[in-house]
Amino acid sequence: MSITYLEAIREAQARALAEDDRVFIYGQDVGAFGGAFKATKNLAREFPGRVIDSPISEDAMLGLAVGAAIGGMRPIIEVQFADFSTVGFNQMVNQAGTHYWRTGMPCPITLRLPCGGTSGSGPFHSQSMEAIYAHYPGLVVMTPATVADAYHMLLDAVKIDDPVVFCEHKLLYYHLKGDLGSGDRLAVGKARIARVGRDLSIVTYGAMVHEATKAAEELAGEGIEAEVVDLRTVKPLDTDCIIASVARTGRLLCVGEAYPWGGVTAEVVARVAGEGFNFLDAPPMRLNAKDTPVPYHPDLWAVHRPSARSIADSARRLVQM
Amino acid sequence: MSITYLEAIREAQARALAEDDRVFIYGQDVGAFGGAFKATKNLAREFPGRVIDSPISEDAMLGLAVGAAIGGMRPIIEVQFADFSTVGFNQMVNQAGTHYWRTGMPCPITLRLPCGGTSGSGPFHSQSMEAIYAHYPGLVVMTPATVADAYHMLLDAVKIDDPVVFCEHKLLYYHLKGDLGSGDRLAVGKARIARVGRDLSIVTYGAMVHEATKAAEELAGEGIEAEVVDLRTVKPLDTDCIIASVARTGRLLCVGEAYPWGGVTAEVVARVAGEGFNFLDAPPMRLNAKDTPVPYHPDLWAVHRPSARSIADSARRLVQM
Amino acid sequence: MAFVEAEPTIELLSVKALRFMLVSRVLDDKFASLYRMGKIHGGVFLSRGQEALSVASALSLQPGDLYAPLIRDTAGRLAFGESLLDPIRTYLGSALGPMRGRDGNVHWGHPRLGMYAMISHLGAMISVVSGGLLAHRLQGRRSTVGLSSVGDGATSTGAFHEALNQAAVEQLPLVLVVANNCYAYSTPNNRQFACKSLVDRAVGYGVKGVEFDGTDLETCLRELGSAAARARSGQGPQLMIANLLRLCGHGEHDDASYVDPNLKTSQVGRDCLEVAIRKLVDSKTVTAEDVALWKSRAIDDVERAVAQGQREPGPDPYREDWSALSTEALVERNWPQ
Amino acid sequence: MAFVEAEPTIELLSVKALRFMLVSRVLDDKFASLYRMGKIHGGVFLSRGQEALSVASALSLQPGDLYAPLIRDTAGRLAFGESLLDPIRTYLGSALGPMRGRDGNVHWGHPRLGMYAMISHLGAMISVVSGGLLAHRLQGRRSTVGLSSVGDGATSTGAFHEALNQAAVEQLPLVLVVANNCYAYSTPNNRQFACKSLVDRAVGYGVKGVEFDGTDLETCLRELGSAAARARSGQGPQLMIANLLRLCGHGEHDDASYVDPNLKTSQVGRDCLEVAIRKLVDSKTVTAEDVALWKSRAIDDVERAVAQGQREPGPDPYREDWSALSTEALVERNWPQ
Ligand SMILES: Cc1ncc(C[n+]2csc(CCOP(=O)(O)OP(=O)(O)O)c2C)c(N)n1
Ligand SMILES: Cc1ncc(C[n+]2csc(CCOP(=O)(O)OP(=O)(O)O)c2C)c(N)n1
Ligand SMILES: [Mg+2]
Ligand SMILES: [Mg+2]
Repeated sequence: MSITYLEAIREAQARALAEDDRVFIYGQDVGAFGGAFKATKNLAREFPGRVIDSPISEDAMLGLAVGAAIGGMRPIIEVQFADFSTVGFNQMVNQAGTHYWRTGMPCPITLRLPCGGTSGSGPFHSQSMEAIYAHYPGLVVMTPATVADAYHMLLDAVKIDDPVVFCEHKLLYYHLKGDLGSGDRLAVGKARIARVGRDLSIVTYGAMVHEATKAAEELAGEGIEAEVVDLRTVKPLDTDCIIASVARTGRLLCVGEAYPWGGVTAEVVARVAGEGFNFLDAPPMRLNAKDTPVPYHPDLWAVHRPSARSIADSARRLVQM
Repeated sequence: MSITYLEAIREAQARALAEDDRVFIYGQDVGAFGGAFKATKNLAREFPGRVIDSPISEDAMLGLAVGAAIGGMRPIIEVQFADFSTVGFNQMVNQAGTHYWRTGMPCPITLRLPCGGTSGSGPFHSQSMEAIYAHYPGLVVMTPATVADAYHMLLDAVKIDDPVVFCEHKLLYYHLKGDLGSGDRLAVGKARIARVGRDLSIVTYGAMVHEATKAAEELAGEGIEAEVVDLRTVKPLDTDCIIASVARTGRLLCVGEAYPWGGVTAEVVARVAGEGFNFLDAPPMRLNAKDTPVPYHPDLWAVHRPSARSIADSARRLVQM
Repeated sequence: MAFVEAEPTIELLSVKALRFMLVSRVLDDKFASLYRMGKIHGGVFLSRGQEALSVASALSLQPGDLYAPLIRDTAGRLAFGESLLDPIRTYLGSALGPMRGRDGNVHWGHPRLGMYAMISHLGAMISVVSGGLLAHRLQGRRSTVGLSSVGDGATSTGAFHEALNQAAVEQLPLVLVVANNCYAYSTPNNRQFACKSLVDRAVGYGVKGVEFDGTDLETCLRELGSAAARARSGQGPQLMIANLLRLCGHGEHDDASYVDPNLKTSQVGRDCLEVAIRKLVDSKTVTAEDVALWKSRAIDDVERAVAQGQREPGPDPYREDWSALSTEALVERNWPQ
Repeated sequence: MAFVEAEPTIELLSVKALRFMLVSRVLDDKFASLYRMGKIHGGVFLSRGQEALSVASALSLQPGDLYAPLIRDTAGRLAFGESLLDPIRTYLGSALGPMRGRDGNVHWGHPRLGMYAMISHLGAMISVVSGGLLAHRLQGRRSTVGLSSVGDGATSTGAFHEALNQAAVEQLPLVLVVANNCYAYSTPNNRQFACKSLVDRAVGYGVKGVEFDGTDLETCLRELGSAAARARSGQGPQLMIANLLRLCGHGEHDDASYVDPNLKTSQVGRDCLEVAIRKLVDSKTVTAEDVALWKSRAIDDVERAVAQGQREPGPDPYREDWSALSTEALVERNWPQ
């Protein structure tokens, strides 16, 4: 059965609520309304008292999550747009992220962040926040790219004892369809080879996995076989999988939708350069968004972020190096 | 005349206040008390009405700074410890950082952050925040390592039209002495060769410049000549200077006091790997703090952060590669 | 601020206000229709039911004052002095608009003219206005007033609290207008706060608080006029709570089916535009024909401005400088793209 | 909560409280002296003048309740049931302490026992207590009370506001105790807020508010006992404002020369410990000899505990697992070091 990425997120939450009494959902408009994106549609009705509307208080939402998690619950917090998590940031990085290390007591929170750009959303409804959270100790940062991953990784996030920042990409919400997969699932923290190739490794995550795959298909027509690595989780990073891919292809193009300074692409390239230096037949390449806020106008937005076209262009340059 | 790093910060603020009517200082306890670290000692008396105590409201402090900057002033905001800037973070990255790009009107704020670890300060009074701010567009992030830089770069920060995050390292406050230098000053955004060497480039910033220099002296006794690059400003990064150094030495060790995921060392290594690949005779190396909160106990703290010893160890390994 | 005292002046002011309200409503209708036709990038957020409050906010201000409008302040922005083209260009992403296609929908402003360009984070603009007021104070310009507009939902943010407290400590001439439209998106007041009225917050900040009917134009003009006058005369921050109802969805994608039908038929559910027209016609201040004429002019103006906006070019990504810093020497252009 | 009503019981409770206050004060003196001798890593932050409020806070709680002490709550922490060794081990960085040398000075706790380990960011613990209370509610444990302790300065944080409003909306059994000790570091109340009293904030959240004399033990016991009882019986959050004065520097590095001398000689400047002793001796509840004996026992206990703490090993960096995640499979060990 094929469902959307957003439906997968709803279904995962329904299942988590059904299977584990400790799970509850807290966030703005998540109750009867079903959430700004309808990711919690009908859940308040199906699980009375366990899907709770919050005031517009991101700091208190996450502080409450910490207390509830320490108190034996498994809160799922929905922030309406990832961009607004800046005002709840402190509770996540300084309270949730330090708790286990300081006290020995785990703090199992799932923070759901609708992330990433969509056309016409502008500077404050488009941001990718993974780099900010991943920088801090004590947090796991997931960036699912597929319907099956959205579903299973969200269930994983709720199950593991550590706080998880779950970066769901809004561009995939309605457009991406797929099934939930079956059989063997990758373990938490493992990357996935989304497409096998021999000429270069395109390492990426989230919505960019689909741009990279499109680019790879285009390149295939020109005889360039790109391997696409879907990181799935950006902290921890599956360095082994990345380096194994680079060892096969000799070339690395790392792609991210976030701002260019620091972040996932810097971390990946730094690790490959440090630990996989001898596998590199050419300088590693990065492709990020531009170093400005995310633009509103679709024409600007299309150029601000990497796209299948700019990925393919970079790949062509890389294989010629 | 030799003064401390902290005195240099005080003197720079005194001069900025004296030279430019638009400058004022706002922060907790900065007035009559002179600030938690005494960085504004006597300034309230010398500049009546222009050194203003704020309530404990980091968000409103930075919001006010934005409004004042747009209104023609040059606010200097002191946050008591960098760690607490998490709760003012949103105003800095989403308001100050986006303002020029969105509206064409610059937003000249200087945000003074007492950063970095000191013995016995623990997880919430020791953090290095440069990576978090540098990730965002629209901000300049300075990390002065010397007395002269603390002085002149703070004056630069106040003068330039863009918002600046000024990361002053607390460990240097009282212990580091020096003079204010004279004659030619490096331009904003330029790195500095703190020590010339031939065998490897140690690229670093802030308090780690001094650990790196100590390490370099130790290594010199063993015949290893390390070049030390003091980044001074981590956004923008002086890639040319870094790569020129690596071109001379063939080896890169990048050292930072912040958490290991992402951040300055990742960005530097990624750039050198990407743009200076052919200059590298060995894999680039990174040395960061460990991936836990900053520990309270001095014995833990000493191991958590890079030190002259661990830098020297890494350098030895690197030159043998 | 004589106008709030003498009867004739409030009538003139009401007429002026009404005309902005009419334009704002016509513009809203146009945006709604453009949205339905798929001609707008992203969401559309309307001001329906809030025009009286919004216009009165702006009209309480004088040249040189500061204004931080929010999501439902089309009327106020126009009354503050901006061109009809500004919202249109912003929504349409015109390169000639105040945001040059970089930012959109409700996120425009003219900071050089004292009208801030809001960011989305609720509550974040209040302290910005305080900063502007402090700047004026430090510059010796003591008669400035600053007005910041927020919704009931925004009162739950830490930013709201910090800013109001800060303004109270500094005794800044800040008028903080809360449009209590009963909902924050789908969240009703009783899930947002537990006090009887938001005006009960005033005493806790040591500021003057006033609660009033946001559906009645004259009340809005009087109350905000008085508040601005108090602020201007050194009486510190003014917390102004206006009760009304959002007569539309949160955005045009939202059918607002969650709104309590009883609210729609209660005092807060009145359409401030209809109320204003009825009152001004009843009092013979204006005639129904006047109103019809103004409305048809507004329709013409809006149509013409939209047509112009639609002809204007969007931004050209290849001519953008892609630089978030004004200091050219600090812009890094060497990231591989 | 019979004890707050019957005379004999409040006397017993006062005696119990006094003994914790004595221990806390002796411990403070010891920490001050260790600090002066350079035997403590980092800062030292004392509770002098706040012991009555702190101990009364903890004694208002029952087993299973939740407690978020703050910087000046040594007395309350002891009364909540922890060992004297805990603060000592934490300050000395003992590997056997609750924080294992990882965190220090005032940052310790026992979250498994319902006593949270504060972070430094002011105001941040309040919503954590609310989360604990919500957890209990969802688990069907409805009789829990949670108490969170803050200072006057912390009331200016967004976190304070969001948390109190949230607790009010959820009608959580939260007792929020504000120790208004007239200063936040060097900042006096008039630079922190502009309301007459912080208790004026209560109505704006729709919660019960009480202001009382934080220098009088019996008052503290009665007021906090009643507040906890109200919270437990479903009356929602309780905002408790206690007036007192910090009888020490912000930390031991601070000579507090900025403190207004008039405050020192006013009611808030009274030393709650002296007041309590005098009252209890005057009322013949205890004798001066009792007090002397308890104090000398406290000195012995503190000396013994400090001696033990000093003998204990600090953490061994080479045996640390350096892992901030509890899920071993997710810990990255491959960063070059
Ligand atoms: C800090 C923050 N959290 C969440 C949001 C998402 N959001 C945008 S508008 C809105 C509702 C605002 O309600 P209110 O303040 O009452 O204004 P209204 O829309 O009713 O005019 C929400 C939750 C936001 N913009 N900022
Ligand atoms: C968000 C935040 N900003 C700044 C600080 C630095 N700081 C630590 S204690 C303190 C003063 C606290 O005053 P108050 O809340 O009155 O408590 P008291 O020390 O008087 O007991 C300040 C400003 C902090 N801990 N957290
Ligand atoms: Mg509303
Ligand atoms: Mg205080």
